[in-house]
Amino acid sequence: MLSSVVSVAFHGVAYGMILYVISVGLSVTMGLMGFINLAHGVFAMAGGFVLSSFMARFGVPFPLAVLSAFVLVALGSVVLERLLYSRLYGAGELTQVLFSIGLILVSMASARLIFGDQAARVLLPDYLRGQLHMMGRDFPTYRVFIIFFSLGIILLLWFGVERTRWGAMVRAAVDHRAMAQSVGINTRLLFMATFALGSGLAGLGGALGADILPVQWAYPFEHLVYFLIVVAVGGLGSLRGPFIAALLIGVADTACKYWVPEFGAFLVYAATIGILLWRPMGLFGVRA
Amino acid sequence: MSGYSADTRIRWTEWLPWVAAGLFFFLMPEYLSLGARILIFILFALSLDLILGYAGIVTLGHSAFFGLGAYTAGILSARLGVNDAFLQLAAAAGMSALLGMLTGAVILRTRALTLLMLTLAITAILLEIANKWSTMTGGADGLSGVQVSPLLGLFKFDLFGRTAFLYCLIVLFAAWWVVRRIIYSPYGAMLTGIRDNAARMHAIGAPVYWRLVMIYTVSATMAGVAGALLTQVNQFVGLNVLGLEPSGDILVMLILGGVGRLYGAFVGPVVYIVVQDTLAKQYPEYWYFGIGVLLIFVVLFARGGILGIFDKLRDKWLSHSRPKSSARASAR
Amino acid sequence: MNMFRLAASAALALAATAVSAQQTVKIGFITSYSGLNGNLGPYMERAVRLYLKQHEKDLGGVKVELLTRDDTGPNPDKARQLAQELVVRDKVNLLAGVIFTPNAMAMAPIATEAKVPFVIMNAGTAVITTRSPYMVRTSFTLWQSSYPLGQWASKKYKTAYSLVSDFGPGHDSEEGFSKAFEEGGGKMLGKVRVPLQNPDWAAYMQRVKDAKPDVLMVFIPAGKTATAVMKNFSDLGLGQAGIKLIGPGDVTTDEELPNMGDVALGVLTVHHYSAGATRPQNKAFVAAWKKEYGQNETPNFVAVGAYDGAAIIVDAIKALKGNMDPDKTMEFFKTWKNPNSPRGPISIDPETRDIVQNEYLREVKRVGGQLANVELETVATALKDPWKEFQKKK
Amino acid sequence: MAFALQTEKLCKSFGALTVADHIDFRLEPGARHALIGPNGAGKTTFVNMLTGVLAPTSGSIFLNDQEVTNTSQAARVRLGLGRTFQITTLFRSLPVLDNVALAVAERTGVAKRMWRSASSCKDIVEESQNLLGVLGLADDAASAAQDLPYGKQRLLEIAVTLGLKPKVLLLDEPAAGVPSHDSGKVLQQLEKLSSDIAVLIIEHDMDLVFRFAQRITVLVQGQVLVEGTPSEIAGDKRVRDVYLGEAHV
Amino acid sequence: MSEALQRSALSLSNVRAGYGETTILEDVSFSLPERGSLAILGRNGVGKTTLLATIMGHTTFQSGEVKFLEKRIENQAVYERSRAGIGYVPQDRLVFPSLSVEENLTVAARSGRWNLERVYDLFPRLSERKHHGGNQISGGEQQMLAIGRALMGNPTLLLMDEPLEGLAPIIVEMLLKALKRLISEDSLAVVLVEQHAKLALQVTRTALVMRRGKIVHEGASDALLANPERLADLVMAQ
Repeated sequence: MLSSVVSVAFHGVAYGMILYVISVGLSVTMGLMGFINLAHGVFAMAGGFVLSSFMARFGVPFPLAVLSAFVLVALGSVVLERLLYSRLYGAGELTQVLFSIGLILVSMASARLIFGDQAARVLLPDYLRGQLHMMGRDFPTYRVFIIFFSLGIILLLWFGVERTRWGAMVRAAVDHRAMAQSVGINTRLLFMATFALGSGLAGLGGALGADILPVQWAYPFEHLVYFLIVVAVGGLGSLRGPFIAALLIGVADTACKYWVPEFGAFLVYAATIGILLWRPMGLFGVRA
Repeated sequence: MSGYSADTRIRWTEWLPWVAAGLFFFLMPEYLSLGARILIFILFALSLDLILGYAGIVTLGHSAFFGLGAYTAGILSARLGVNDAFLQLAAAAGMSALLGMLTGAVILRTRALTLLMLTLAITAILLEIANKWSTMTGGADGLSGVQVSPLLGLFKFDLFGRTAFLYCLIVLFAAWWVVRRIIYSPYGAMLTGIRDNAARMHAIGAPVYWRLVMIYTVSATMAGVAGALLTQVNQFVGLNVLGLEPSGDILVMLILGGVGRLYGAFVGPVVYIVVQDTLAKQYPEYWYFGIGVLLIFVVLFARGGILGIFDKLRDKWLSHSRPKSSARASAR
Repeated sequence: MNMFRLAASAALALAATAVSAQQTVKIGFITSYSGLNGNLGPYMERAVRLYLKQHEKDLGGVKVELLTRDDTGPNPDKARQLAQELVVRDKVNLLAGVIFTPNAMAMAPIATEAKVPFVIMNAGTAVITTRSPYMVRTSFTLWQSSYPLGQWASKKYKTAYSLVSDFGPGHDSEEGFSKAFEEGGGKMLGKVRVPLQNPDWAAYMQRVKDAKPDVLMVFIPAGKTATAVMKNFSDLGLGQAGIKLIGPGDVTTDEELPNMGDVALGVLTVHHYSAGATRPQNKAFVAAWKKEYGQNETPNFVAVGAYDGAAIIVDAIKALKGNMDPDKTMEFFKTWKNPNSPRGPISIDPETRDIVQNEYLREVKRVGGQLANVELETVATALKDPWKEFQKKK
Repeated sequence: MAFALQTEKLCKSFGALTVADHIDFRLEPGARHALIGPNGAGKTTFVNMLTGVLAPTSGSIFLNDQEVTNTSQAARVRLGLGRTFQITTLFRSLPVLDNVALAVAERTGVAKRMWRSASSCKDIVEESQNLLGVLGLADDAASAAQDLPYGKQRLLEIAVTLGLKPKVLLLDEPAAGVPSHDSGKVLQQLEKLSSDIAVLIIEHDMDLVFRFAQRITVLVQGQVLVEGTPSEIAGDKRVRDVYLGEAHV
Repeated sequence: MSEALQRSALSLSNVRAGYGETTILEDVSFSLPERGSLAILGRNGVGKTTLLATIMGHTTFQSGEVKFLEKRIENQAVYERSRAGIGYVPQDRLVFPSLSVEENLTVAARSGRWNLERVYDLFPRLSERKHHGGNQISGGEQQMLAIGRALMGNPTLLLMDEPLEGLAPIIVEMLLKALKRLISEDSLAVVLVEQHAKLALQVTRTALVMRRGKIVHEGASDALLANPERLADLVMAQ
């Protein structure tokens, strides 16, 4: 029993980490720019495809391919931000919801046209395959890697936001946008950079997670609900909230599957409703 | 326009949809099953317009009521042997109303993303139930064996969909009449007041929350009826009536037509379904590309939807033909 | 070339007017191009088109028109509406296609009411063909692969665990396998049903691993989920823990094998078709496929179901000379046999209108640098759908 | 001794910050009373407590001798307390007539009716039109509220509240943001208000206050500094000091 | 005099501005020399805050001209104006609550004479509180922080909107001293919006009185201070 708890916690955390790396950008987009971006999964999908095509077609080694996923998706998102998103800042939530649904549809069709029907193929390097033996249980190496790597990224991100001037500028802009401009912060540029970072992280998460959440053209729609739950339950404009929420969902989902598979995803949704009724702004939200 | 300043007489243009439906029935008899499908989605969109367009509630979970209605009618027939069309409709309406009232009372205290997520989670839960409770619902295989007795003992649901089409048309007409009454009523005016400025509505002493729960219930009822119609026409219910996808689809249809203008709910589904049908024949693998582009276009350039474009064109034409009035407007 | 074509068509036109009005058989072809498993639709269509192209000349001047429609995934009301339109508006002689069980079930009443023969080319829940006397199936049932799988497994292993997708075919597979396995003296340690849309498999795999069965039977719809299952099976070290992965062939579909990588090596499955089968008819089929659609393309079991579906239709057209009276067509279908299908000899059971075929035990091996399902032995010959056989006995 | 509106020892603090400090305030029936004070004196907080937007920390509020300290905003409206907003709070996209009619319908209980057409509710429409007439807005009945010039929007703001037939009317800076040439018009309309209504006006425009009010209360730092007639207030040195910034009470 | 020959730090001519379609400022013109100091007086709601917000770029500019150091800026973005050298201390302070006191200062820093050390020297209280959150300090400290934050941008023009509002007398004294020091010691032009007219007049050289979005008086501060009757008439009512 105890050892199965360890396994459930382990897999739940690995899953939660991926969810967090993908969703944290969404929390920032919605918290900072007030944009309800249902199309966030598109960036994660793009990351997965970049990883797989770079590795498969150009023989790029895994670490470099992961990095490319981050960089290319971040750059691509800037183009989208300038061309489309920026026109809808401050528009109503309905408008943003519909726009992002449109974007999902277009990108799903495009992904299918370019990459076909099969899931992005990810061949892990040998050093990330196999098992690690600890405490009498086996832990898949790749998931251990995911946990530590994501943790590294997350700490880096938190350090960036909490301890650097750039982070202070972002927080200032979230607090009082107009005042931030009054002290000389170019919020437009800042938003663009932050949007790119958030999207890049989604790309990174999509690439890293491609082995767990297979990346295929229907990806942005399939996982949308989970990304949204992470952000809504965690709370907008917060970094820690979605982290807790992602871990909660990862562990709860894994635990339900392990012990009560007949309930399916029922409990996760019920918990979401419960939490949101208890704290409508999410666990750590600063705004609704 | 609704409210106290409105002329509530039915304008000749308002008969156009019904004339069109009649012509459709006689001129395109081979398309009647597509027609019935469109009529059902018009009803569904109309129910959404009531809360989205008139009361300003954005939801990603309207399929909860549509699906509950669909399954209620289906289970009634396939499991309990109740094949009377009107009994099925009434039961679906009742169940959806109940769900609408209960969930409405819980979620309408929240706003924005939270509200969006709650509506989404509720329909997701229903989807899970429908999936898991397969002895009742047939699970992922769907519920087959649904039957509908001939209407009034006379009209059998035929292969050409004649009965189905007319039946849907009559139900839609009744619903349209009800919705039209509501939006031109003091209650409807009050709803537009809430959408426009909820704070002021509180200040003039309106119990805003209860009023919203009420209209949410009405809307849920109509969505449930639409779902039941779908079951009756198809003699089948599948899981696709629940969850995010149908909620998103109906939202898209309504927006395409135009929100909060009653007839947007008529135009949107027609355009969406016809475009989808046509594109899907041409490019079955990529048809949603076209829908996506259309959606982005509407959001960026035509916020009022298709009817909004018509309005703008009409205004433009009017201001050209009457230069004086526009001069006055700009002078102000 | 152009001149030739022109002349040919002119001659044809002349011939048509000379003999009689040229006959056209319209087939309403409904499959999934978008939505869940929208990747399977194109396999189906390509197979039908390939067969029609190969046998155009045998049709004796009868033209076959394929009206393709997208049912957008498991979307029964859409499928039903399309079927109705095809019947009423386009006046098709036959309905065909269908990936998903609910879609086939929703279309059944139309076939019955309109008396339109309906060739099911994929959907594999056993019960489907009982829903309309105008249905015939050229694909498979899950019982057909899972039952012999259970029989075979019960001889080699003592304990088993089953993991299936939570929908009709999954339930069939679970029941078929465990019935045979338990009849053969094996013990089921657990059965788990997984939602169709499921993100992370680790928890289920861990559950299986902790139960320590000899063998894990998996059924999930073909496609990317199968890859995910394989990966998780390997990631969690179930193989090293001594658990053998088996299943109906959907776990190692031919088109997904390259995606799975080495983790799939050694997986044992029972199925009616493998692209890697060495029978000459199959080699010819695969070669024709690659010639038509590109060297990197491989047909799969969906393709072969549709290919044989096209065969039964073409044979019926030939037999009835394009005069597709529904009842006569069904009579023809019921007695149809094809000893030379790419999957071996097949026929239709006149009683149930369901396919009768062989089932092969296969293992994933590396063939010429690529993974392939290699047939090891024939575990069942001319097998009827076991579920229907059991129903009869009741 | 029925007062239209009365507060007793009304206090409100946010944490350590006290914004209302034992305010005793009385509004006579039919009074024309003004509440003035420098920014941050606590006027808005006071009004918010009167209308029920904020709950007081301690003390009580009476409306026509009935205690309403803990009644909801909507219930106070039904008891006859109407207010206008400092920042125009109209149904911007709706016709001017409907802005008023919504309030009238809410008061008369018609608003929850679903089954008859709004425009055939003759009594509601007529009453609304009359009100618009009283405030000089009759010609604008069909325009959208947002298309009115700002001065008229302020009048409409008042008209909406009058639609509730309040016995007590709180006017929160009715002339705020009105261009100078229009503020006279607002005053003219205010002077025409029925004498049944007790009016409390919160206003910075001293022109308006001194011409309109019969009594003035000066609020400073959450406390009542002084109350009196306009001439008393005008001559009060403490008031002058507060406004010119010497005194810190 | 010599001031007339000096470059103007800020000049407005015929400015019309407001929010959306609403006009609040009508035909506002004035000019402030470099190193000058200007008090803007008037009751609440006459447009003083709107005037500062318009200079900073937060309102809807309708017509006219705004020049900063002889360059037109009315079409520049807010952050560009800030970077060009306009510092802003808004009425409600708008300290960033999720930033620490020190971060509030550094986030706005641009190189120049003002740095952390000098700001802490001006407001020693801030130095004691530097690790507190922006929302964990008292109102007076928030005001100091808002001023310090504006100074960290090393402005040539400082716009201050009621910096003495709602503060305890002892803090007001302290701030007044700091204001005097800023105005006299530094080569900084200051616009001070203030309800407490006399306090404002004490520290500035010139003064404007506004009523209903217009300027109704312009003159030397000490003259107005010396004539309380005139001041009362102008500021209160007539």
